[in-house]
Amino acid sequence: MPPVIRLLAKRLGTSLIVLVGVSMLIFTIARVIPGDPARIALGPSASPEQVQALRDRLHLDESLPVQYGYFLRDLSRGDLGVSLYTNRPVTTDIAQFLPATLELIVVAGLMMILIGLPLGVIAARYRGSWADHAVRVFTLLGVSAPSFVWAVILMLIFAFYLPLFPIAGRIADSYAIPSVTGFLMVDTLLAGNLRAFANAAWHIVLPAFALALSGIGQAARLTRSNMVETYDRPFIEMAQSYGFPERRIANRYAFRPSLIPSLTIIGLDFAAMLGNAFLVEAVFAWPGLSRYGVAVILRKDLNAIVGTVLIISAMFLIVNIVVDLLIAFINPRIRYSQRAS
Amino acid sequence: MRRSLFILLRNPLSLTGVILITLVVVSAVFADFIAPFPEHAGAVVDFANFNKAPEWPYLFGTDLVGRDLFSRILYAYRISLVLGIVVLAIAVPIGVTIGLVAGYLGGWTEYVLMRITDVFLSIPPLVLAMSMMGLLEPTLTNGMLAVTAMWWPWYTRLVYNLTRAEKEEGYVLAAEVIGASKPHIIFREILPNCVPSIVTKMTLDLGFVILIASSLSFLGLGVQPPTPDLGSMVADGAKYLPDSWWLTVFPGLAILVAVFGFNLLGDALRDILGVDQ
Amino acid sequence: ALAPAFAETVLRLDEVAVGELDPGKASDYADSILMFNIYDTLVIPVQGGPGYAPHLAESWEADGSDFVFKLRSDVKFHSGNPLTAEDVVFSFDRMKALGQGLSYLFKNVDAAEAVDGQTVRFKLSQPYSPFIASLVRLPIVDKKLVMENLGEGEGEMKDWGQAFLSGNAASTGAYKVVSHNPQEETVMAKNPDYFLGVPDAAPDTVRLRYGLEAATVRTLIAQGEHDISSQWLPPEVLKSLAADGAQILKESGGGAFYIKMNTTKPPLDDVNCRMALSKAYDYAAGVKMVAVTDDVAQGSASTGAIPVGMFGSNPASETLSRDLEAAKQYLADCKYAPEDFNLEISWIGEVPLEERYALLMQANFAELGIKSEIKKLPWALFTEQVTKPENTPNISQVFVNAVTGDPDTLLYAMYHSTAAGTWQSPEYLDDEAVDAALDKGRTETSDEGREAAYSALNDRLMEIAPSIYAYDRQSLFAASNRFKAPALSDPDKAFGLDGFGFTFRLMEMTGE
Amino acid sequence: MTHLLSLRNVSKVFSLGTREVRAVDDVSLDVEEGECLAIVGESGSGKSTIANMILGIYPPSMGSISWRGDILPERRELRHRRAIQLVQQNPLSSLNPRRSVGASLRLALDVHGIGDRPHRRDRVGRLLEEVGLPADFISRSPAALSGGQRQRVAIARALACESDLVVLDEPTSALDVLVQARVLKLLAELRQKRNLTYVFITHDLSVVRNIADRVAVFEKGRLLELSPTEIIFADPQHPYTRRLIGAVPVVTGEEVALRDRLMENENAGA
Amino acid sequence: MTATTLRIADLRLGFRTWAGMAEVLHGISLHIDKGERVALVGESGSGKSVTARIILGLLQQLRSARISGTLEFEGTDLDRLPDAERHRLRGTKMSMIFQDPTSSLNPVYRIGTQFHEVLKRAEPGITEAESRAKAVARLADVAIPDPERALESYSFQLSGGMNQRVMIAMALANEPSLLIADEPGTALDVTVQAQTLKLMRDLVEEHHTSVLFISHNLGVVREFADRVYVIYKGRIVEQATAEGLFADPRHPYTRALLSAVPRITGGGIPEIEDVSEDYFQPLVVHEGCGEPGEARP
Ligand SMILES: Nc1ncnc2c1ncn2[C@@H]1O[C@H](COP(=O)(O)OP(=O)(O)OP(=O)(O)O)[C@@H](O)[C@H]1O
Ligand SMILES: Nc1ncnc2c1ncn2[C@@H]1O[C@H](COP(=O)(O)OP(=O)(O)OP(=O)(O)O)[C@@H](O)[C@H]1O
Ligand SMILES: [Mg+2]
Ligand SMILES: [Mg+2]
Repeated sequence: MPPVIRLLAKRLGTSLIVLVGVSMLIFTIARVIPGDPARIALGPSASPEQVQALRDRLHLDESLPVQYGYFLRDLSRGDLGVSLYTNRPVTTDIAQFLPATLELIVVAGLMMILIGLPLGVIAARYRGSWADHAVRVFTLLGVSAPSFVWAVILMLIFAFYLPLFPIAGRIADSYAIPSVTGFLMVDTLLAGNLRAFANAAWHIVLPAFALALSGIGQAARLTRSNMVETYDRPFIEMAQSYGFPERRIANRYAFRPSLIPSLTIIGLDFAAMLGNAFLVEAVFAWPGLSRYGVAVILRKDLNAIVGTVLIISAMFLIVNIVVDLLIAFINPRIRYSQRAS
Repeated sequence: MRRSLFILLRNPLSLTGVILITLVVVSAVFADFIAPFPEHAGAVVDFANFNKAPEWPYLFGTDLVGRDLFSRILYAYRISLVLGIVVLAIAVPIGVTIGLVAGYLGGWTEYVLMRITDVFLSIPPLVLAMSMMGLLEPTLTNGMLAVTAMWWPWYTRLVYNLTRAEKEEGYVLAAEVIGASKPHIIFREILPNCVPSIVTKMTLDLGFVILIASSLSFLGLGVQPPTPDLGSMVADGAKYLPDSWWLTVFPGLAILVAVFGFNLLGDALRDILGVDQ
Repeated sequence: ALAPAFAETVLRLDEVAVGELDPGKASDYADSILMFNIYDTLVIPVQGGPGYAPHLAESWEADGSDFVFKLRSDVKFHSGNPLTAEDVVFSFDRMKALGQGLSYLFKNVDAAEAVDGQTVRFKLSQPYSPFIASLVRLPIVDKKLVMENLGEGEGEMKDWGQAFLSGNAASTGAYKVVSHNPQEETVMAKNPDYFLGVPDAAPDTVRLRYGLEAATVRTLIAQGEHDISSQWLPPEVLKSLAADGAQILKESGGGAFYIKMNTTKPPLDDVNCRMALSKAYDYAAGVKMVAVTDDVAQGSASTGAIPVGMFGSNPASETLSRDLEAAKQYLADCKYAPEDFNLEISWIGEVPLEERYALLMQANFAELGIKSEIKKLPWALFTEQVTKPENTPNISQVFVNAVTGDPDTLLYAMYHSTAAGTWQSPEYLDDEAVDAALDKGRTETSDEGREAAYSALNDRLMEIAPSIYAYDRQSLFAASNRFKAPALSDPDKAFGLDGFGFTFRLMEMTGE
Repeated sequence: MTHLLSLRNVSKVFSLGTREVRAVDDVSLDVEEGECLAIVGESGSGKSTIANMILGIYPPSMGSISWRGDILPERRELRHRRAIQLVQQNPLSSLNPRRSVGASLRLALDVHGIGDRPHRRDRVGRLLEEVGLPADFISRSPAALSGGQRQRVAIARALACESDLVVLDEPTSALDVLVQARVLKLLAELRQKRNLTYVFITHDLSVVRNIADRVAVFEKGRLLELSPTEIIFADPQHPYTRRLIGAVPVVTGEEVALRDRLMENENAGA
Repeated sequence: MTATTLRIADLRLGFRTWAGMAEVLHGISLHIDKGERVALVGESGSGKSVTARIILGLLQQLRSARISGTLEFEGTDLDRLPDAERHRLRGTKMSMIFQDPTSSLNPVYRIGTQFHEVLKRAEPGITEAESRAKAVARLADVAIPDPERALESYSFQLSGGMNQRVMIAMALANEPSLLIADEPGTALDVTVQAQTLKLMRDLVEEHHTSVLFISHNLGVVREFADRVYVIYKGRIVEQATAEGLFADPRHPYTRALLSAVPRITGGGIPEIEDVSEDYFQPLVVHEGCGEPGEARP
């Protein structure tokens, strides 16, 4: 499928340009944040010589473009520098904290798709009915409170008052699961420990749902409005005039073309989760990237800030490319067209 | 006008939205008269009445230094609304102009402007705002700046897409044929046709700005005490769950009510203005 | 599975993020807990009394300003390497070279040298009476192991093993590190070969978790999923837990809550202004804010600059109290008028309790007609800002305690003019009388002499009011009833050093 | 003698990614002052592309366009913009839905500084009357007009510039027959009255028969034949032209006869 | 006597809108005999498409629509039929062709898939292979050169003319007794339109399918239909055989309509009013063209 390959190549190229832009922006921001990173890192008792030594090591006294040059040089070797906060390579830190965050986001993303899309389909099919209104209220509520408010409310109800779910952590202490992928739900399965898997799944339900709620709302609302629009297209009237079953029309004929515009936004929502995960993780003591992210920003840990933002943005761009490919897969017009729009 | 009323009244949810927003706006504007303890919006400590569950005269209970939560929530609405309006007042003109120019002119201008927009879009909003807040002192003004910085690209994107569609419309061709100037075509011909979508998005966004501002203050980057702020109230109160539940639940509900109301209103506006998508 | 009687016992506790495992960098409470259990020091505080007892050192002798220590010969590191004088010298050199954490305690020590395999000599540049006490902050590192694991860096010692020691221990302690994640938790297990032996009743495994939310801890303890809270729980949460039947553990390690005034910037460069503020502050309300029950609180009324029980402190009965009239008089003598004030009251974002004190002050000072604004600062930024007097807020709040248990480590770093510009000394105090008293305190060797020196210091500090002495601090911990910790519940078994009560080998697991 | 407008070897190539589309292929034709030249052809034959080049929306890829003997530059001067006007196919989109009829008409006056300010409003009113609409339509929004009325407004806008040449791109194909008839009538009258020149683009040959002086037949971007209307319909040279005429749905017997005659020729020719 | 495939009597339709009730059909009656091709002509908005949608039962689902009148299909009153029965008629006994063939085919499914779906309406158990064979035959009927390839394609990969043929093949695939064609092919070029109309005409003749042919183009109607109803603003104003109508238009509206069509033979553009009081004159029925069961003039 050459058009798809071309699309992929073009998107990768654009993403790379954007990523360079992101790195410049965040690099600059990180460096103009007030405060001397070396002083913060070394603490109050370090001598001025020690602070200066660290500044030299970080090239802090060079001009910004020169610093950026050093950064690029290191980056080309896959080196994001050492975190001043944990004294470990930023890549190591991110590799350690990212899987937990990703696991949370993936589960939330699945919830968003598996709950949000069907709700949207139902609302569109029965538009104007009580089911439509009910879905609307539910989805609007979902998007009307930040995920941390939902996190707190869900926690209060389902962990404090009705202790149905655990209130913190990824898995009970009693399970020792060797870390292979960092994704606990995968690692437990790799270890063949089904009870541990169930336990991990049980831990992830509340945080993921809190994180997913606004995405569910967005996805459902979008699917509904796109589908309502699709319902006005001639091919739906044609399907109806041929008496295709309503359910089939909803689930296939109207849904699939509607999914195409929805997917782009769902991709963006997915990306928004990367940010919101920061808040949910804080509430559920989820050992992900968030605490690290907040801590490094507060401590002006240059390398870690740039590294974290860069990784998150790269993931965002990857998600968007995946979404584009998915759209290309669903939309034959892109798959077969000679021009990549 | 009659049509608008018909659409509003036909849908009980839209009506609910109008009512909720009216309530929120009224409480924000008339907080001085409605709040039972207006002075509690500031630095007041009353250790005789601290951490009290809801009871008369403290409708929503009191916080840890004895201030009436209900009064503070009313004043917090005021801040949230001002913040939302100011952020949009700055972000929308910037985003809209860039979107219009990129969409209409095309070519290199479009490529450069849209890639810059992509850069801002591909940093998750919260992360971007956090970095910005790290850069600036955590004051209300800077909070607004940070939120603005993350907000404009969304308008650019919206208006850019609209413009590209509008550009194909016959009236743009007609204006070009007549010889109208580019600024005229962009701002007088195309822009008015984007206004309904922009206004609708603004209504929805007023809610979201409140959300984002709350999220920022949840992370400790927003409005500073003693100024009441819904997000920080939720964040600070969360430490005292489940015992002092009112500290979190009422500010949380307050956010919910306002944003829910703006969403309903935005939906209604979308119907009335006939905006698609 | 094993029968319950033989089941492994686990103790779970939490602290604020982040746990620092490197002995050269460890400084805060969480780090102290790690150090006191994983590493050993030459001396340790005496349980249930003042003074220091031999530990890795069998004995020592003072020789003018030199100290010579004889090491025990039966101590082995976790690696199996025997403890030698070389290790002690290495640990000291490393601490000095890194210059971080608590290394400032050893400013007056010029060098350490191995006299022979089991003898170490410390050379001090001047007489320094708190030196022995400082040694509880010099964890002894396994030199051989570290040298085998040097990371990248310049010079002979490369990175001094920083990369290695940030995730691993090279130590002799009663507990070994099983896993360490500075954000999440450190898991420790009993060291069966500990040179003093570890009692069976002590927990087999200890999980120290970092950065749990107060609400989480509160529920985990209630649900039997957690054992000891951090000392940073807000009083309301402690109250709820106590009401649920949790035991409340306490530790008073000679610390206090200080409200510090920047003496270099107007208007607080005028002593009368400072006096006015310290008279206007509502001490009673401040103490009430941290009350958990009628007789247990996170603090007790302060009597002056030095916490009750230390050299130079005033009697417990002479508590400070608010005097608005006096405050007004001082204000009248102040060269600035109230309307010139716009005080920046900062509080540390990580310690939400301080927000309430900021509000209390704002309200208190407003009664004098003084305007103020509240500013939240993250800890890292605060420590950086105080390095320059012009960036330092007018008012900052800090909890300070004597890191070695000696008043010198509490007061010198706060008030000596040479120590200005750290988080402990945002006053930038420069007062000859204070400096003299502090210097005397650390060179005097007799208890009487020190008492006199610090008493004078206390009086002078009350006179020039660089700080508001808000309350004497007492750390409270809510805990499950699955264990006993005599060092944290029985005053006769307590240590005079903050954090030492968390010596796990002295705890007893009692089952559910 | 100079032509009003002439196209010399004009081509237009669009590039779509890697592919190129030759929308107009080496076309030369002249438009004489006062005539109505029809351009017919099937969808995609390049009719609108020609129109857009005449209007200066985009320049030709090759060849040149001249106005009264002068070659038109890529960036048109205002006077050229004023001289050549356009009426589009879709009356729904050719008027800005967010501006009143009056505002749309005034734009032309304002841009070209026609008439002094205070009198422009009256001028707009007169224009409306000229196209058979009441003057109080000035404040109406396009949404409140029928298709035929909108098309009249679009015509009025073209007239506002007092231009010499009006390009009409399928001006009636979206209208009902009755409305179409009236609009065509109006166009014919205006041409008379104002001595306008039309380039009339359409695919409807029965309209062409009744309004055009000359007809240019296009296929796939190429000009197949260009003859006076009478001749085209009496004796189309090109089989494609015959096919076009043969496909026109007709309503009277005479028409059927004409069609059948042409089709016979076609079959004979083949 | 020939059987009547469809009979509509006194059909009325109104929509509830924000401005109150909007009456769209004011009691129209029409019928189509078996194998007959009947045209409904009128200007835009006169109510042609809504009539078609009511026949298929599509408008009935709309809550804002108010419908009254009688609908009889092959002798049964459709309103008495249970919903499921009525639904079963669609795509089997009745089918429809739309104006714009390309946008009437689903852009994300292959033609073959959609064809299969259509065939399943009549024969629910039909396998992929069977339906494929059948579809190929049907597409061959409408002169599609490479039916196999067409089935593998998406609608946007085929030309408008091809799509139109596919639509015709689909519409006739289940041998319906009634085909409704709503302005078929007006979105296409004249030459293509002429070809497909001829093709369609041949096919329905062969299958004796009744056709309701909706158009605003009198020329097309003349070539296709046996009988014509002229509709003006929701009222039938004239009904006649095609020949009769074009030879002798009697209603003022019909006359205006006819004279407004530009002639390919020339003759200029006549002076015509778009709206006139005369257009509201009562129904004119040509001899022998009355509704069954009504007194014929
Ligand atoms: N801006 C453009 N970019 C790319 N291709 C174009 C562009 N404009 C026109 N084309 C192509 O040029 C060819 C001629 O188009 P044009 O619009 O001139 O046809 P037309 O004769 O006006 O057709 P219609 O009767 O459908 O309006 C078509 O193949 C079209 O796809
Ligand atoms: N769902 C609806 N709600 C309200 N009014 C409607 C609806 N559908 C159709 N109408 C109105 O009914 C009238 C008849 O519409 P219909 O689509 O039948 O016209 P038509 O004769 O097919 O016209 P055209 O030739 O433009 O297709 C129009 O005035 C239209 O506005
Ligand atoms: Mg065209
Ligand atoms: Mg229709």
